[in-house]
Amino acid sequence: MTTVLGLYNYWIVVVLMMIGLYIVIANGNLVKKIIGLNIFQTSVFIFYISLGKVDGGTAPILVEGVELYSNPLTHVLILTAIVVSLATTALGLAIVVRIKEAYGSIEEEEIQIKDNKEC
Amino acid sequence: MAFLVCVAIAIVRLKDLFAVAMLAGIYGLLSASLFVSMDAVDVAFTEASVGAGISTLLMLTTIAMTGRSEKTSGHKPLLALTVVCVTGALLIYATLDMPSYGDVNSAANLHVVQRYLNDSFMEIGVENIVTSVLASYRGFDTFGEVVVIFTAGIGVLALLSFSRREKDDSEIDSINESMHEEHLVVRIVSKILIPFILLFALYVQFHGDFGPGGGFQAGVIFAAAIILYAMLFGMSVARRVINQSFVQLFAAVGVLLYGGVGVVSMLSGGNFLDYNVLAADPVAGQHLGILLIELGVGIAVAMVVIIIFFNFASRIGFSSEGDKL
Amino acid sequence: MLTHLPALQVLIPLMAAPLCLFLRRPHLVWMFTLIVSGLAFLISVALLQQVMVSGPIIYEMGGWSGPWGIEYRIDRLSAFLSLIITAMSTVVLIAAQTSIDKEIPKNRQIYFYILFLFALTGLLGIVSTGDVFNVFVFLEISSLSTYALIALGKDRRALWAAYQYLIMGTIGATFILISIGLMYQMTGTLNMADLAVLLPEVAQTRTIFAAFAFFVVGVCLKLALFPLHLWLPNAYAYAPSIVTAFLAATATKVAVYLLIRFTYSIFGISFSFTTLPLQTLFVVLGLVGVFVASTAAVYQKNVKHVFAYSSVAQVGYMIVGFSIGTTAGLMATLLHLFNHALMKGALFLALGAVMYRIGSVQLSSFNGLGRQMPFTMAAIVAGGLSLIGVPLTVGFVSKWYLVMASIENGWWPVAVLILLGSLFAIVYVWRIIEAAYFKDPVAGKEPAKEAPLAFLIPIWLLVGANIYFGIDTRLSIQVAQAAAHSLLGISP
Amino acid sequence: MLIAATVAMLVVMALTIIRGFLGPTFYDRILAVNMFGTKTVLLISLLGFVMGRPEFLDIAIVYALINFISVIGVLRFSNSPVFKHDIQEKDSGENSS
Amino acid sequence: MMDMVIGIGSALCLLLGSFLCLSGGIGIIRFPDFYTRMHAAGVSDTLAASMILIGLMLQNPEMIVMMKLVMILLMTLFISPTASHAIAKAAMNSGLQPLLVQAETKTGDKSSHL
Repeated sequence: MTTVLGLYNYWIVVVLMMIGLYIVIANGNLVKKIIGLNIFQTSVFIFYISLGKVDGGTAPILVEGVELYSNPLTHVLILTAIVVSLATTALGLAIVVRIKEAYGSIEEEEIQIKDNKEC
Repeated sequence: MAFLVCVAIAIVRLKDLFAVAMLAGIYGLLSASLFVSMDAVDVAFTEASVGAGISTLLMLTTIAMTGRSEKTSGHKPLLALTVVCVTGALLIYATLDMPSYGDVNSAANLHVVQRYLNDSFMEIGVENIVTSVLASYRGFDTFGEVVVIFTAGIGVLALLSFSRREKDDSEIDSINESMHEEHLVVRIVSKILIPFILLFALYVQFHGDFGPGGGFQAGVIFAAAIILYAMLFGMSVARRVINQSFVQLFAAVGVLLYGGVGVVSMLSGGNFLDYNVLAADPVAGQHLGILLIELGVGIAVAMVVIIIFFNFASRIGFSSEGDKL
Repeated sequence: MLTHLPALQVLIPLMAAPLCLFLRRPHLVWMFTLIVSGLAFLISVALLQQVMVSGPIIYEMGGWSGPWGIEYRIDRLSAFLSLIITAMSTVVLIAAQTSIDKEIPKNRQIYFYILFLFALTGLLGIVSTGDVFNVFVFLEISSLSTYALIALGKDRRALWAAYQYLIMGTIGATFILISIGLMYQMTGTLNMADLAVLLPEVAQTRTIFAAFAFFVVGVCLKLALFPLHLWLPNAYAYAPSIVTAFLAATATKVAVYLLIRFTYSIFGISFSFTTLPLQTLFVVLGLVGVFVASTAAVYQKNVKHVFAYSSVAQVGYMIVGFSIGTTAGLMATLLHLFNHALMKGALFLALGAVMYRIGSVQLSSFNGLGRQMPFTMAAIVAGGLSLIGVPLTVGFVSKWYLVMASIENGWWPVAVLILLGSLFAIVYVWRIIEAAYFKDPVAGKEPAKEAPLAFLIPIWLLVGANIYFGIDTRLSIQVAQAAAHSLLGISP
Repeated sequence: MLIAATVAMLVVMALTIIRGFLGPTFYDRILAVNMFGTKTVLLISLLGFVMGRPEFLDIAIVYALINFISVIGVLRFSNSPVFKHDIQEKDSGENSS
Repeated sequence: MMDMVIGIGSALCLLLGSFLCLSGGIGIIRFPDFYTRMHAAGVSDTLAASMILIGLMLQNPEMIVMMKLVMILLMTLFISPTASHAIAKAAMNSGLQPLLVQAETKTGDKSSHL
């Protein structure tokens, strides 16, 4: 029982990650794929943050009289990772815009059909 | 937590891309609240402005160009499902040996972190441990982060910038003209708000030592103010106010400022990004170093986000024109 | 200044990139990029020398030591890799201006060079860092710039290829991120050396197994190991020629480096190969990859596709060598890294030259090219021979060591299969040679001229290196051997 | 009392999310997002007090701003010509069903 | 004595705010068409938010926290109506009609036409 309670949080994160991953793999729409990627990454962030959480601790900004802080290192890592994910999103969407202009569609299958015609 | 799952499932189900993008925004907000409840205030700050703000805006812009409804495709989700299930099972399997949530004595919370918690105030003199780790102990990672976002900015420029600016400006103008006639109230309120937002960005920038915040968040907020301005008063007006190539150069200046601090510390006898040598007193040196690099981060991020948004937004006119032809 | 070399190597291209924006003129930017890359090359030579003599160099970023700060740790392997990367980037850049002028519109050329520098920075950062999270950051720098570079290709399919690569690459990177998180959770550290000490204590937990699995899958996505290679052929085929040459010569190598670094130095060889069934898995995947990709290469119509599939096959060889797990196997892999960079660099640059002159790399347009562009085609032949593994070329050396290593290990079937794989290489290289030398040019087409000197110089530099290191193997083998020894903890 | 208010906030958030899912029109969703944002601002301020670190109200301010900006963004981009056409098509379809 | 008054005041404010929020939430679910829902959301939102924020202000004596709360309050007062206004206007412009109008136009009453 204690394991279930202790790991419940992680399990939800896993479910979220998988939903994100599912969108990325199974969806044919390019924008939605990127949104899925975003969800996937955000879930990973949640995972990181939850592994740095300490029961009874508070945010890692020093104040007098508080001894227990949550883990600042994971926060730092995730700050960096969020920026990376923003960068990826921006670039991915830029490519999508160009694809739309070049192919007139943002559906995976239509693009593949058009490509095959050219070959 | 359960909220998040609901939203995520809804995103899978919905076909209307616009709604999906908005739900993604909600997802960002929700995960940010979750971060707050897990004590990660800085992260929540960033996630709120990035996940709910900038990313969503970019997605909306893209969708505005690419059309909003998703076609149902006869995709075979079976393969995807298997992949996802296998990965998920592996992760669940991995969790079985994990220390439980919130465990004080898990390895992650004992080894390296203790030094940050106990000594960082003495060594760096900044109340916000996240800031001191971010800017000093792992300063190089942060430098990498700035470079990543700069790379993205350059990538977007390389992909989306175009030379036929004059003609398209008039096109965009005509779209915008109709826009501001309609939204008089919004415009006036925004006019009041924008200076305030800029001020707030500055506050976040320099308050990062004591509370949540720092260069990155400040940069994003600053950029958000400019974006708001651009959305309401039209791209061409905004372009007149903020020159594109000037913005580019400034982004480069931001990155160089960060790197420059490192090089200066290298020249004055320390290692790269070793702020101790910047002033006679190590702690003062750290303060100076952190201040400067946060400024660098702020400038670079704000400019890059503006670049990205401008390039996306000016494409709207372009692609709608293409549709007409 | 000498003590700062490890940091400078990464920093010089990094800081140079934003400076490019101030230069404004594409020509100037090109010169500047070339100089910067050359400088990085010189530094890497100096570093390699230093490392060969004195052992690993540790450089502490920000003056924070050990697991608290980020440290750069240059050992023989990373110095070797950074030598390959900087050498290739410098050589490729010589040809860049001519080729880019033709393939990318003028107003985007500056961005091209900046992105190129960032890609270089990212790759260098990956090989020299000693911190796992820093690996992730630099991985993203290099991948993001690579996506953008690929998308700059002329063909609209370049965009699609870039998009696919972006999705796959980001999934891969996120998997690596998950793996780093799991490792951090169990050990509380991000420093590689520290991890290597702490991991064995918790190695028998399910969390670490999963961490390892995620890492391997993530890297294999980047590595384009069969069956995760689907993004690679298109990405290589439609990217600008220069980018293809650079990527083919370096990007997969860095992924192999990561794999070696993590399995050998962090998780430890006994964990990777005895606790988990990685060895068999990799040998099988590697060999299947060799055959599937080679077969696919035979049927391609676009020559760039042919060589891209051949790259996937070559990755298969590297993985086989790597999973043999002995010094000899590892050495063969490292040699192959170096040699493959040389030959693929030469081949793709030559293709770039063809592209420059006739604007297409379809197999049909190669007809009769042997007489029209004799030097370029000769280079392709030399590179192709090397790919097959004909004696006196580098391809022979590394294949020889690979076969020897597997025989030494008692894996006869593997050795036979490796040799069989070379047969396929003969077939696909022959198709190109046949088209170029034994078919008449299409009537009525303007005969193409020989490629400009800006192409010929780097191409023949690489071909020369191909042959030189094929004959005089002392230098490369010595370095590879030393690196392999130090990885396996044997003092040379 | 704080806890009670927090719980109330969570419930309302759930309700708005439901409205966001149901639609039925595009503007309903924007409305839901907007309201959701406001509620999050309140939730964060309440959480700050619950956890005893009220100095984190900065985040709430950012939320309010971002929320406003994204609503404006939605409206701005829903105005583009390609799009309007799309919406009307969609809405008429939804209303009739 | 003063403390107690303040405590009770803040509790009352919070409770009232929560109640208003809840009613708004129910409204947004139960009301029949967009404009009524908008009404529920917009009106209850503003008052509820200010109630809760005032409640919080009463809880905390610190100056800086107070300032921030006032700022949030001002911003909600600015932003919330503006956003509602913008949404409603956009909805109107796009041709979405209130339920009332729809019903009336159906019965043939032309006088209330826009």
